[in-house]
Amino acid sequence: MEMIWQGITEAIRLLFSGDPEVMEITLLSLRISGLATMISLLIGMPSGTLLALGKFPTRKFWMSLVNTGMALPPVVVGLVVSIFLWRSGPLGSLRLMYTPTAIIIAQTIIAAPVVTGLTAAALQQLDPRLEQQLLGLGATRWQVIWALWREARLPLLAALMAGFGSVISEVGASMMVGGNLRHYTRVLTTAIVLENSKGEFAIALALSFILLLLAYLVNLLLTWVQQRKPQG
Amino acid sequence: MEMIWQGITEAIRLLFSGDPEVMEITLLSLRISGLATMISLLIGMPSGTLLALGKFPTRKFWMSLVNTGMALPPVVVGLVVSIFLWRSGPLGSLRLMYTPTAIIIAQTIIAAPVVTGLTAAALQQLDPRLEQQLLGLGATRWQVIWALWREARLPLLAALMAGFGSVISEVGASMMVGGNLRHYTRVLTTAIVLENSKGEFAIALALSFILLLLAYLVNLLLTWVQQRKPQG
Amino acid sequence: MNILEVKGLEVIRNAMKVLTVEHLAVAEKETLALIGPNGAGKSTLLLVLSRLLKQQAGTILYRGQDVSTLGDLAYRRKIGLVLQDPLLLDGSVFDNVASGLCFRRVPKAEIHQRVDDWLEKLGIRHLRNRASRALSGGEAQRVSLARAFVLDPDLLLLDEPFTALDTPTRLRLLEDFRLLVRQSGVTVIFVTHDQNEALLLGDRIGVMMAGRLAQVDQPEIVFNAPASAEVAEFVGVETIIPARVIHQAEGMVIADTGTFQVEVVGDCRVGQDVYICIRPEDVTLLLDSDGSSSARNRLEGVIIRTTPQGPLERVVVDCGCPIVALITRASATQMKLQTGTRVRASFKASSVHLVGR
Amino acid sequence: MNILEVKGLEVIRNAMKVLTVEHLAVAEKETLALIGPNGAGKSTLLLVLSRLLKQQAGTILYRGQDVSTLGDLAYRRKIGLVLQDPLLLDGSVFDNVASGLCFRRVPKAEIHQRVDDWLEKLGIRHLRNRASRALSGGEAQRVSLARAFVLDPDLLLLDEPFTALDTPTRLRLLEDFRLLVRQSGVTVIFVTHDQNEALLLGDRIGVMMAGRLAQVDQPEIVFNAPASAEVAEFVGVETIIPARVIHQAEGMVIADTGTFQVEVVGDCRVGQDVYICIRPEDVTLLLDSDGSSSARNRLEGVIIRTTPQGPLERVVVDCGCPIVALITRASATQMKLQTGTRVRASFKASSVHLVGR
Amino acid sequence: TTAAPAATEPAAQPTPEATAIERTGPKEIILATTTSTRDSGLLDVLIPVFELQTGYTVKMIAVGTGQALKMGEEGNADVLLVHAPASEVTFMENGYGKDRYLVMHNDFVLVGPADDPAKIKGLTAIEAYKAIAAAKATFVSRGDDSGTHKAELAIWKKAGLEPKTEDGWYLSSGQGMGDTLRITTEKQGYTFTDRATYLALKDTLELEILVEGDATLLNIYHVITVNPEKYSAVLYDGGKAFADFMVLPDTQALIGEFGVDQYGSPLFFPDAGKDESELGL
Ligand SMILES: Nc1ncnc2c1ncn2[C@@H]1O[C@H](COP(=O)(O)OP(=O)(O)OP(=O)(O)O)[C@@H](O)[C@H]1O
Ligand SMILES: Nc1ncnc2c1ncn2[C@@H]1O[C@H](COP(=O)(O)OP(=O)(O)OP(=O)(O)O)[C@@H](O)[C@H]1O
Ligand SMILES: [Mg+2]
Ligand SMILES: [Mg+2]
Repeated sequence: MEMIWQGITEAIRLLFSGDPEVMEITLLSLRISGLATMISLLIGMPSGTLLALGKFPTRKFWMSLVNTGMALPPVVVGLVVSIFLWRSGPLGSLRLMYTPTAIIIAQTIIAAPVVTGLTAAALQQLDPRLEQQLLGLGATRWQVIWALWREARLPLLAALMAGFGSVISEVGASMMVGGNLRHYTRVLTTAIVLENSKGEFAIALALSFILLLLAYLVNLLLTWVQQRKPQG
Repeated sequence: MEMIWQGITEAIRLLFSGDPEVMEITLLSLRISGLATMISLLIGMPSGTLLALGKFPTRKFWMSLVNTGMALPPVVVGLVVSIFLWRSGPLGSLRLMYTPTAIIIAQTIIAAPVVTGLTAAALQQLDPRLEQQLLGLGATRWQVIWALWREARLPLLAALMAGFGSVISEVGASMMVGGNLRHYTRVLTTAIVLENSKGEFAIALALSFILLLLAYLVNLLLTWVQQRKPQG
Repeated sequence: MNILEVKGLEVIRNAMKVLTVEHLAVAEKETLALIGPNGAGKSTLLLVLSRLLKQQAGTILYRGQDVSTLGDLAYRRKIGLVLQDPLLLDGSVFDNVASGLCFRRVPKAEIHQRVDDWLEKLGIRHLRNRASRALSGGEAQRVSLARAFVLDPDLLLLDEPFTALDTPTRLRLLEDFRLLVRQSGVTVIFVTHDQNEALLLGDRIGVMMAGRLAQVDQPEIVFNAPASAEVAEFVGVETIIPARVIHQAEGMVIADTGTFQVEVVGDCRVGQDVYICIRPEDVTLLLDSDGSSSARNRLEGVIIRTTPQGPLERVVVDCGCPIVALITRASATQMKLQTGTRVRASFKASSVHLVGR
Repeated sequence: MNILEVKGLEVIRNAMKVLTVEHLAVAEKETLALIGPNGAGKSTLLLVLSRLLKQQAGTILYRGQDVSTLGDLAYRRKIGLVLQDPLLLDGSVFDNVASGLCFRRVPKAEIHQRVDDWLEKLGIRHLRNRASRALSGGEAQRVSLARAFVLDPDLLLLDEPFTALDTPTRLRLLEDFRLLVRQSGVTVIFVTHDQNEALLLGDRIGVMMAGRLAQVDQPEIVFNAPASAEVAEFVGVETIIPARVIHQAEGMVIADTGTFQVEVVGDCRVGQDVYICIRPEDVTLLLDSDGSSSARNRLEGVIIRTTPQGPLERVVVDCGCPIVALITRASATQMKLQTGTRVRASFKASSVHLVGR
Repeated sequence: TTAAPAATEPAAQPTPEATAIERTGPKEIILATTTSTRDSGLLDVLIPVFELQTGYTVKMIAVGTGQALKMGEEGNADVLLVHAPASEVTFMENGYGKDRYLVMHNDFVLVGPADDPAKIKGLTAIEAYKAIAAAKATFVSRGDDSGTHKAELAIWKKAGLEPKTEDGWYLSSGQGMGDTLRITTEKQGYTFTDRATYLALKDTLELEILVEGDATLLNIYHVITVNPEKYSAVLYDGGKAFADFMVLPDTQALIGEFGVDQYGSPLFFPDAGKDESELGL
């Protein structure tokens, strides 16, 4: 209990003292997870839209695959990505292992199915006649998709948050493919694990609070965007 | 690459030889994560419903809190649950640390916000007049909720899958509060980490495939339920 | 006894006061038709009456008891509600119609019986097992009607219940519904844009305008003696001319429009500013050559427009100011009426109505 | 030239063939009104015509070109579509009305101008910045209309466009719309359940029944000479009596119902089994004591029911079989018609129509 | 995964009743140890024997040395098996531990790529460190305050150097030995490791032993019982039983034999009863 208070105090101290290492780790986390989320959006929103609106025979199969992908364990992703990126692996020559890029790749693999699945679910929930109405108004395919995204922006933002949440909070893959190298690939979650294994629970807790704060702020930002849109 | 084939072969061998330890780990994973998901449903569906349909002033604040909770890192949950369950913690006398129960508690904390947030999003997407129509038909509060759940069963099942996915695949919390004790708290993800750190990549991969297969089967089952319902 | 009584109701939506009802009482077994322009607050009133929208002020009494003390559920179980959109639940047509009965935990056998009964009456028996998402507009509306009627409520609140139905079905249903209402003694409040429906079914008609009940009265009174020029215009009084009362004696009044004078059965103070209201179907057209008529008022004019209106012809005659007449197509053809024809428009003193301005 | 031509169309929905149109041609600047019972396939036809539902067989030609080669987008940009439900997008009323223009990348200033113009015409200018979720039913429908009209399309496809509007607005809008259509030369196909609307706006009327076009013809022909007993019944021919032709000479036919004989202007083979169709407004009622009339057919009977229908009175007379008449309220009052009154129903030989059975 | 003798399984079967008893009963002790002892598989052999002999159930929690000591400090473990002598002494001095027995040792080695760019093969540890620093060759440190990390830092200190991660060649992995070895392979650098872990993972690595056998490279394991006077919840009897078990001659013999059949040489050398000074410290 008392430890939790210590953690909060420590978190405030670290934040306000502007500890450069904590800042660095926080920014790196944000950059890596933010980028991975972006890429996942670029992959997941189109694929989710295709799954929801497309009319191809294998749709159901892909849908259940994506749903399974939503449960993709970070450690498995970490392991498989490692196997590819290790020097002995097929992509070893790219020398990506233990770099931030490797983490971004792994996190993208984790977040993309989440974004895809939730995008598809969000669009499937819309009235199917809305698509007809939009086409009837002379919208191109892209305009229809854009308008449907606008209609479903609430659950789409939830999908975005879920995607970001799944990567900012995962540790297995970042640890395995990033290597938790200080000043280079150490992100908040891996730093927490490290401090924890050092028995520095208070610092681990402090970093946890910073991580949660980060998630909360990103979240507030998105909620604010979400509330603002209807006036646009 | 070749390692991945080895992993698949090994997975098939482990599955078909009916290796008792693999069976035990798999069943334990299923039991723990299944239970955690159930409890999360029991917590998350009512709270999500309340958030979506309720009309109280602090709704938005709670909503953003829940959304943040969706990004709750398993390591943080593991750490905080540990602090509570350790002998030195306030609940130490219950001796829950390093038991399956501890994992269930931690996983529930991870999955509940996911289920809550997605339930709320699913219900908010429904036509608000549907609630009026149901009330107008003489439905009690519970009957309205039940009917709305039926209407939103697609995204609700997605929420269920996301909840199950988030716990079956997490490793940080299970490791910390379960201790990865052989025959007792060793689940698929912690076993994968262990085999990985032992350098037994093929076995780690094999366990990964089993984990994915499990997720896929649960998923198929839910999809099947989802497709079947409308006739009911 | 009044089944429903509303006092001092005020409803604010979207930061605008959209409904203000000082007083409205609906008697047991009565059918009240609500008409009024789009956005007048008719649907809002039904929502408030079914307790789906909370009023900002005022009370609703059900059989003398404040509904807020009665409890929303108990109250709602006494009413049947059809909203403006069908809003069907995902599931089969049967599921939808049965939903209200299921909520009330009616035994299964009875549900089947009652639902099938109503599906039959509404001519949608063949759609029983169809998915509700795969219905045409009119079919969906019928399901929505069956869903409310099957509940056999004390009070039916219907929001434009018959709009999407095809004409023969609507006419048949209106007839059936009228009988049913008489037989079962159910109280009905319904919104309609079809003034025929209001006339046919309504014991009284309420005219809503800009969030207020401008007039609530017997159909004949609403249609023939509207309370204001706006109501008059809304209920199809097409000739509304400003005038001043210049003479009054023995229940007879003479109003002067400046161009001509009109005799009216009524009671108005001399010098009062009024509107002369004449329904088009009360205006008869005579060719100049025609003989006499018992009507007191006769105005000469020229036809400036004729438009078909169902089996009738709508003729606008310029007699200084336009006067609109509705005559049968047969007479129009017989009299060879067309734009430019000189005619005399005649109407009885008793079919003119004056409203103050 | 035909703007639209449909050949051999077949549509299957829900594993049922819901639409079969062998041939339908719509001429440039024509207005075609579609009427028909619920579930007849009217909306389905509009959906197929706007390429929102793919047909299982058949072709649609737009100005002689197969639309499938023309490209859906290019084709859809030429049409304006109003579906049965308003289906507004989340956003303001302005956003909704502007959406089609935005899709076409019309310059912003022009969008503002055109949208405001139509908001004004439809009387919803004051709702311009209102959220589309906070509209009444009729307001939403007007937005949906504005959204299609503002596109200034070559072809308007409207599914029950005026149903949720209040009567005065609807009448005014119908009038405006008629002028607009004439002026702009837009081709219109619209679905309606209001036969007046069909009569007023339609250059031709198509009657759909059970997925087929039972008749497509000028309004007068559809209403006065329906192609079959079903169509007759649907378009409001209330007296439909089976009979057999017993005499034929000089364009005159005598049909025998068993109870009485009817003279008909027409051409039918003797011995043919037919239905006698008489529209209620073509039947005049005379009191027994009344004088002569030019009508050839006169049947004695007793009134068994009278019901008000708008400004008219619907009277059912039993002359062996029921004959329905629609007369003005004024005459009904004057003649003191009521249940049990003995009257003579009379109708011209030219207003009777025979259809084969 | 099948290293444990089948005979021991009944004692640990997680049947519901058994679980309930274990959870409340006093016969369940928590052993906090370092990942290296677990990953080598030694404890998988020893614990079943202990459980069979004493009837205690052991919950072995493999964590970093830092966390293990912390768990001891807060009474969250009953007995510790760790290898950070300096920290252990502080731990004892602060009264957190009650008994501390020398159990065994193995040794640390310096490993690196076969081509050995800094040319350290055959040097002493201190010389090797200086050579690596001079060549700015990649060196991966555990950086996690573990026993190994502390031993590595001690040698840097002796060499009079203080490398920083900012320098670029000195990496800090913040992970366990296995992962650090893997990172070292990828980076083709040098690292400081215990022999047991290195041998266990040798097949998956591209690293060779370059420096070994130095007196500074001893890795000494102690078993420590947690002082019950600080926390009443601590099961001292069980902890003591385990500590005693570890120094039993039979156990010591088992330790000495462990790994011989797989690697051809033992991974750990039993030291029970010896004085620390005998090991050359
Ligand atoms: N959900 C809503 N939120 C806020 N304002 C609304 C909402 N629905 C309707 N309004 C507004 O309330 C007023 C009354 O609406 P109401 O739906 O009661 O009209 P109505 O008489 O039923 O009209 P209609 O004949 O078009 O159905 C209108 O000005 C409308 O714009
Ligand atoms: N989405 C759908 N899926 C499958 N069948 C449908 C669907 N919508 C309508 N149908 C069926 O197709 C037939 C024609 O429907 P359609 O909507 O064209 O009728 P309509 O003539 O427009 O009727 P209404 O006057 O009630 O609007 C009906 O039998 C209807 O049940
Ligand atoms: Mg309304
Ligand atoms: Mg339709």
